Amino acid sequence: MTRSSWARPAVRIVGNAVGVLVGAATAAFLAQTALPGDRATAILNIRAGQAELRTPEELAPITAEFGLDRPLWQQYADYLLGLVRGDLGTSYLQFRPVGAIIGEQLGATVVLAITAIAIAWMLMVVWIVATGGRGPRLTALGSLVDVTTAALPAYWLGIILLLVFALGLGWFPVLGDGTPLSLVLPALTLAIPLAGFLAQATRTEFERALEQPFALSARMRGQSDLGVRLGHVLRHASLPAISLSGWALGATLSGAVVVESIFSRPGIGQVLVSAVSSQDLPVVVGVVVLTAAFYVAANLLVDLASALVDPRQRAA
Amino acid sequence: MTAVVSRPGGVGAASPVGRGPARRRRHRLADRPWSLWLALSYVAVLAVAALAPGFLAPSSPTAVDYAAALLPPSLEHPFGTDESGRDLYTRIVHGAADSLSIGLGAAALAIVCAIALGALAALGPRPIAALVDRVIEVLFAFPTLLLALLLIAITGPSATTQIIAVGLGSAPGYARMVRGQIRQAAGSGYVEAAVALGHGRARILRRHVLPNALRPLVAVAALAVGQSIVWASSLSFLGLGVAPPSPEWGALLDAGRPYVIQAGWLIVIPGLVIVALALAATSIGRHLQHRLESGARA
Amino acid sequence: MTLLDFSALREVDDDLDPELRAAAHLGAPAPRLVVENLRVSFRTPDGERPVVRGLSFSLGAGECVAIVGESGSGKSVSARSLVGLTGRGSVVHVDRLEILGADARALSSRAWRRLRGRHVGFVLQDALVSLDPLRAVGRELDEALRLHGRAPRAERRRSAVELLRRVGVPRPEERARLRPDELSGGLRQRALIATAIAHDPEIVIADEPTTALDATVQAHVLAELDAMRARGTAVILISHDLSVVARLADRIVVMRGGEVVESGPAARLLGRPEHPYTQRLVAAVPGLETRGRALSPEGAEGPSAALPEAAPGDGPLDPPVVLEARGLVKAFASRGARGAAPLRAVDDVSFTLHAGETLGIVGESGSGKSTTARLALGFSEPEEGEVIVLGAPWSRVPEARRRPLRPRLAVVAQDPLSTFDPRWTVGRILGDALPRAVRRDPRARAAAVRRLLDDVGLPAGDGSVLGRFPLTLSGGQRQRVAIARALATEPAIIVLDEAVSALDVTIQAQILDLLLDLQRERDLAYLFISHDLGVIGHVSDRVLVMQHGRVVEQGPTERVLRAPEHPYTQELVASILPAPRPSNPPPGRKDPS
Amino acid sequence: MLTGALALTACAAPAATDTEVVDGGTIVYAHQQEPACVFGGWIEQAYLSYQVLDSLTSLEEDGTAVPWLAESWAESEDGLSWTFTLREDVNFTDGTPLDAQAVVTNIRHWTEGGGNSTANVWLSGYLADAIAVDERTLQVDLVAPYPRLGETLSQGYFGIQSPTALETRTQEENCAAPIGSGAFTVEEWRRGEEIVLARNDDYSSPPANAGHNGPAHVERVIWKFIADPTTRVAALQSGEVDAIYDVPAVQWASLENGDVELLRHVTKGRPHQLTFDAVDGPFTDERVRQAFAHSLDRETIVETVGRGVIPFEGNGGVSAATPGYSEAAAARYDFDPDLAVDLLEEAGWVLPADADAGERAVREKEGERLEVTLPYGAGSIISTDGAAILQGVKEQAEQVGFSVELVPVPQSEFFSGAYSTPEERDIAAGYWTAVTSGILWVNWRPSTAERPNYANQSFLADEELAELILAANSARDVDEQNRLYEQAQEHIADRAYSIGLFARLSTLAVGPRLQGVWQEHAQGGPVFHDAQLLG
Repeated sequence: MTRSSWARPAVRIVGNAVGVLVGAATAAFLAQTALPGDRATAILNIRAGQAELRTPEELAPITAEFGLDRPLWQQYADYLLGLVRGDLGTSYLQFRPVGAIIGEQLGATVVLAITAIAIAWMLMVVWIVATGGRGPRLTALGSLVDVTTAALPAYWLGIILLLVFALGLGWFPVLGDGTPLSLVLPALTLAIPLAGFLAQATRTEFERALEQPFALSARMRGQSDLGVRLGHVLRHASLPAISLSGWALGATLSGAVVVESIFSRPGIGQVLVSAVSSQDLPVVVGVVVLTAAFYVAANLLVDLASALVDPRQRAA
Repeated sequence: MTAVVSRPGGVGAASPVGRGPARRRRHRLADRPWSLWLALSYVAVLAVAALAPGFLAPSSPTAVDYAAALLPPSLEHPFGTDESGRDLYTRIVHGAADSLSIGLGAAALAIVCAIALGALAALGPRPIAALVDRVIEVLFAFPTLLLALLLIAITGPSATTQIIAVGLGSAPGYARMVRGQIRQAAGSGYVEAAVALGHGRARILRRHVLPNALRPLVAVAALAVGQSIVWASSLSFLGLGVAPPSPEWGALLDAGRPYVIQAGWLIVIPGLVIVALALAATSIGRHLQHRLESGARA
Repeated sequence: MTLLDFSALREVDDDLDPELRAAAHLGAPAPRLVVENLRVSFRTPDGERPVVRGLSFSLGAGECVAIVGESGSGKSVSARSLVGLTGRGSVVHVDRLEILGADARALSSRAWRRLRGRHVGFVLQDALVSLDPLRAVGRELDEALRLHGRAPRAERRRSAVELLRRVGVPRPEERARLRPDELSGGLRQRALIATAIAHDPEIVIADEPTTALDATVQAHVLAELDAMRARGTAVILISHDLSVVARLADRIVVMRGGEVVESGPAARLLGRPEHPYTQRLVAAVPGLETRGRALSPEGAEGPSAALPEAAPGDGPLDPPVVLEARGLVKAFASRGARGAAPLRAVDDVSFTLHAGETLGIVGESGSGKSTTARLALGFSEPEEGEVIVLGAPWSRVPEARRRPLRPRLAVVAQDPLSTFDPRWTVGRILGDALPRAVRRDPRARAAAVRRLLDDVGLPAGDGSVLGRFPLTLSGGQRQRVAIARALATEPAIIVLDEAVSALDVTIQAQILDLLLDLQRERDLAYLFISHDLGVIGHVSDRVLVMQHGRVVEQGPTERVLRAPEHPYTQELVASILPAPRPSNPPPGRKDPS
Repeated sequence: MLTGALALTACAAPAATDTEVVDGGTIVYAHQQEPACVFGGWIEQAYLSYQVLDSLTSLEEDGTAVPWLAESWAESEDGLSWTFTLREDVNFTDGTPLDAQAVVTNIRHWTEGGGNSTANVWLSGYLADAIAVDERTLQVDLVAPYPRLGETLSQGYFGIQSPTALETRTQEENCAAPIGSGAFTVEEWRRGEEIVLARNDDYSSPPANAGHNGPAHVERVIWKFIADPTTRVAALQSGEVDAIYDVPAVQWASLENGDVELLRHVTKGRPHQLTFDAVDGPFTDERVRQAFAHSLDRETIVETVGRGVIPFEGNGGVSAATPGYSEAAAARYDFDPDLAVDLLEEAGWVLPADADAGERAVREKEGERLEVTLPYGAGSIISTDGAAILQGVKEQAEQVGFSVELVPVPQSEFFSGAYSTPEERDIAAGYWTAVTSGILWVNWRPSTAERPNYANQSFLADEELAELILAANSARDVDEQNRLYEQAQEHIADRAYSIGLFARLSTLAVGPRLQGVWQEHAQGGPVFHDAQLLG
């Protein structure tokens, strides 16, 4: 592999990444500036815990403090500049740098997302290898389970799991204290539908690959059925699921918003919901940009992974 | 550019060993006829519920009966009652209209946007196409729910917002699909054949590219409805959708949350209703898909 | 559960019971394989579907039995049933199946596994898909070696390289590290063979081992199989191609629709085929010798039969030039890491095509012949040079300017299916192809479509294909529909890009006959692209030989193929397998008594 | 009202288990809402800052103020000047000594520095000046007499911070970890998760009504934020937390017959009530307001949804726990749909001619439908129980021909001033905790163009009412004051400016591991200073 062959795609990818990020930042910023009501009032009311109009005298200091009186383009420009310097701005409510706020919560969510995806893959692979292309009945059962699990909404599954395994059986803690045990249920909540989703994509491919000549010639070499499934077919079948995993990370982030509220875990989801509901502009925009960054990073990983699994892609 | 030919009769898809894809599909349980009938009848029932709720549940969905608060499912109250003694069954029936219209609306919006964006990206003049391409990619970088949350933060929660939020939230994904479909169709052999016959661009677009590219969307639309309803209910669940006492299903879930321990049915049953709908949508969507794929065989 | 140790059985080979000898028609020293009355059927939702109805043969060491047939003849299934891999839903009955003297009917799946690869090697067609596309061939070989036998890694690596060397792969060490798609067609097919013979199996079954290969490569691969046979391996060769079979087989079994129609010693069967089907097969093989002769009985009734000597091209003295290519150059961006400079797919190609003649373009994969076709069709633009159609500029002009001329230049592709809109019925496809005027008037349209079907020998009346979707048609029918569509615009030129390559030999014969008849009737000019020298030799008046995008030789077919000048052409011609030519008059003319 | 009773028994009686009391340890406490800062004008902040900051006074169960940082205080003859004598050798946790000047700095911080808008609302209009006479003597001058100043200052909004901290530290630091002289200090704040409070080992200034002197028994309090009530209860039952705030009514019973100790405090001040927009829309007509009131069986609704835990409160002015509460005002409107109908008919709101019987019809007047909007702060000001009750209100009001649109407004929108104008809403729902009926002035001070009072949700400028309240606020004699306050409430009730729904509760559930937790009497927040863990 010569350097040039890597350089070109690398440039392209980075280009895309930057494009996506700037686009995301802009979109988020514009979205937030379109928020209803007067931000200064909101800040004051939240600090007071009262919902009422405010006199200009009351608002003046706040407006000054956050430069809300400046023209929009100026706020935007400052924002982008700050972004370049890695400064996401300062929270209206916590008087703290958004970077810090997100920073403390990021870990929890990332751990959750990664664990979820990992579990999803494990479930999916076992399930597919066990039921894939094993004749009408098993295939039927298999795909039924795929479809059903894929259709489970996170909020519902989450509550049921919580109800049964934490509140009912008490196997798992109710609160999201940092312990690994407390990670199980939230991760499962995200993983199960995801597994079903990936399985749907994989099953078709798996059954197709099972019927490919290379699988046949492996058998003709004396390879066992399991050997063929694990050694040859699975690798081919996993490709679509891999390329889906980039999207899946986004999905788990979406899910985190719900799951974190159900299992009262700290994390980006919580930050986002509370920030949206308290109109903490810098935080929301920060989260949005972060998610976009996530997406970009995830896709880089995906490209890498699928290049590993399918060497032919390196050439192309 | 190769003359290499895979002979029929050689080892390959056409080989009798193993079942051909067409036949294999029929074995998928989720795609068996009876599952389709199940799905269709369920959807039919919901349709009735949406159009004529009074027919299935005569009483008012908001009628409180404080004597009958939090009763478990029984003959009188098949799905039990909530904290104000409202009959859950009645509420679910009457919630169908809201839930379905939100789902359908969102799905429709999503598909329409998707077609517009996808077509532009695939067929539009260079600069525009490139731009739209970027836009799609950028939007796709946002998880659906996040995009929806943003929009709701702007406009405040309401049924309309929910439709718009979910619709726009899920549009980018479909847009990508449409773009791919159109590009595929545009590069297909039959389009080339039409060119070779000397047919005009517009004609080819109209008669070959768009029909073939948009055909799969029928199936996708069905799936989209299911997805949209799930997304929408997620928003209601987060308290960012239709407000209680509206019996919209997501709102029911949200309202039932505090009572989950004493009155699990308030969560379990609406959830099941939604899941079943999502399943039905998937099943129907898949059938459409296969009908389209193997339609020529029929 | 009979777990047999086959190695033990090799010794007892000598004293075989007379019965078994009887079973083996020839007094072969020791039959390694005996099959009697093999029947295979598949369970389908609508009852059992028999695919093999009673196949019997026996095979001794150093022998080669060929099973010949067209698609759906059941030859591949038969072959697979010999290693117990007929797949789910299959029912196999056999009166007697002895592999290396052991009764294989009662084998446990485990015993089958020990049998496969170790005692029976199996080679499939098209190594590009028959070897795991994601693996280096070295690893694939390693798997083969690992499966039977517990040699340590390093040793396995050595023997893998050794195997590659044995099947004639140059520089095996580095080749072992490459994936199938990184190897040339020939090399990867050899690699596939290597995986099959990793354990020196007593029996090798080769199912269409050369089908996907270029002529030159094909020759090498067959030579390899021949060598194995010489080394004493028993070879079963499955093929649709009589010329391939003629090269290797001691005995030939001809199958059709699951039945054995004829079997016997190769020389006899090919020389004096008895069954009409066999005769058809033999007669259907195109080549230089068959020029101007119908290849199929159906064709024999056509005009070509009427004037057998009328060689195409004997038209007016100087027929007008309808298509001209001047110094065409087309380059593609280099693929991936390898191939630094842009690859010149077509490099300074010039030719002229006259009305009513056939210009054959022959070359192996990647020789640029299809690119040339696309340039001629105006589907892609040349970097240099230009194409002129009927005197009008064709290259580097807006499509709008080509459009008026398009109807005069038609195309028939290798895979017609992909050129049909899947949503459309045959009727609509053809109707849509008609000139606007006709298209608009329903009655005229219907009539025209009927005529087209009739022209290409498809039933227009009852049993008509009008209402059917291309997907439901047979390969031959599809190709006829494609031709009909090409004719719809009354073209002067038809570009045929591998138009018959995907067809079974008898169907190919019919289509070729049809094409030649049409040419005579309508004075069509064909630009005929094919990798098959036989076909080219049969159809074309002049031929153009391409290699690496360049024209290495061109001239009258007879001259080029009989007295090639350029070394590459010579190699190409040399690699043609001598088509089996019956000693008695071609079939179809008289009933075999 | 079993407020303090429960609290006291809590101090005294050791929990069911006879296990040994351990010294130190960490209490895990699950609270509901997470404020932006520890100190501020929101009750959620008052709860928190109570742990960290000491106030000048503390409220006794009977509603009288007892010494805390202020050892004693005296009111001048004319009632226009108050002198507070501060406790000796009290130090803030940053070492700054507590002196009169420090308190002055704080007062300025609340009123002028925008440090606490709620504190400001209370003092504005009364506070003339605050002077440090000497080290320990603080003089507060008033514009008009305000006899309940001592009680008022016992609310968490008036916690005293270290002046050094206020002047030298950044806003962020003072927001996340204000420096007081309290029993605990903010050790760490994991946003969205929990605040860790560490014991102030030199704590020497507990209020007079504290269970013991000296530092708190426990070393740490982990103050978790868990929004979902179900999860809070579950966490308590599974022993993951030692105490939780705000037990949903539906859980109350199930907890009662466990080994969990339940504390309930009915907050004084304004109860959960409905205030009608009396300057715009149908409710400008007194009869329509009264009709609405009569159409509701508020008691039944509250009793059912509140499952007997949430007390019904008919009085729209102040809650029964508040001094100067008027029974009459509370009982003013009974459930009488027929009367409601008559009133509406009388007011000209009639059923449309085409209204078929049985069908629920909306009354009309001059072609205008009787549609009213009721926005409420869902999930913030109005709990899930509250929302359920409002749904009952809607249901019943619609029986007599109203059409009520419930609009659950998320915090963001609400706080950003949505639905805050007469045009936007017809009914406002909400509460405002206080310790005296002085809250009436906050809520009913006339709202005029030049001096708007947005806390007056009726948008009225009822001078008569204003005079009553002002008189009451300044009345020196308690009975006299209460009488005036009661008149004011009845004035409100008669005109149906506002009708009560239910009293605001602050409830605690304490697990078996923990004892000695009590609810301070100003706002019912948990007090962990006396709490002890059982080994």
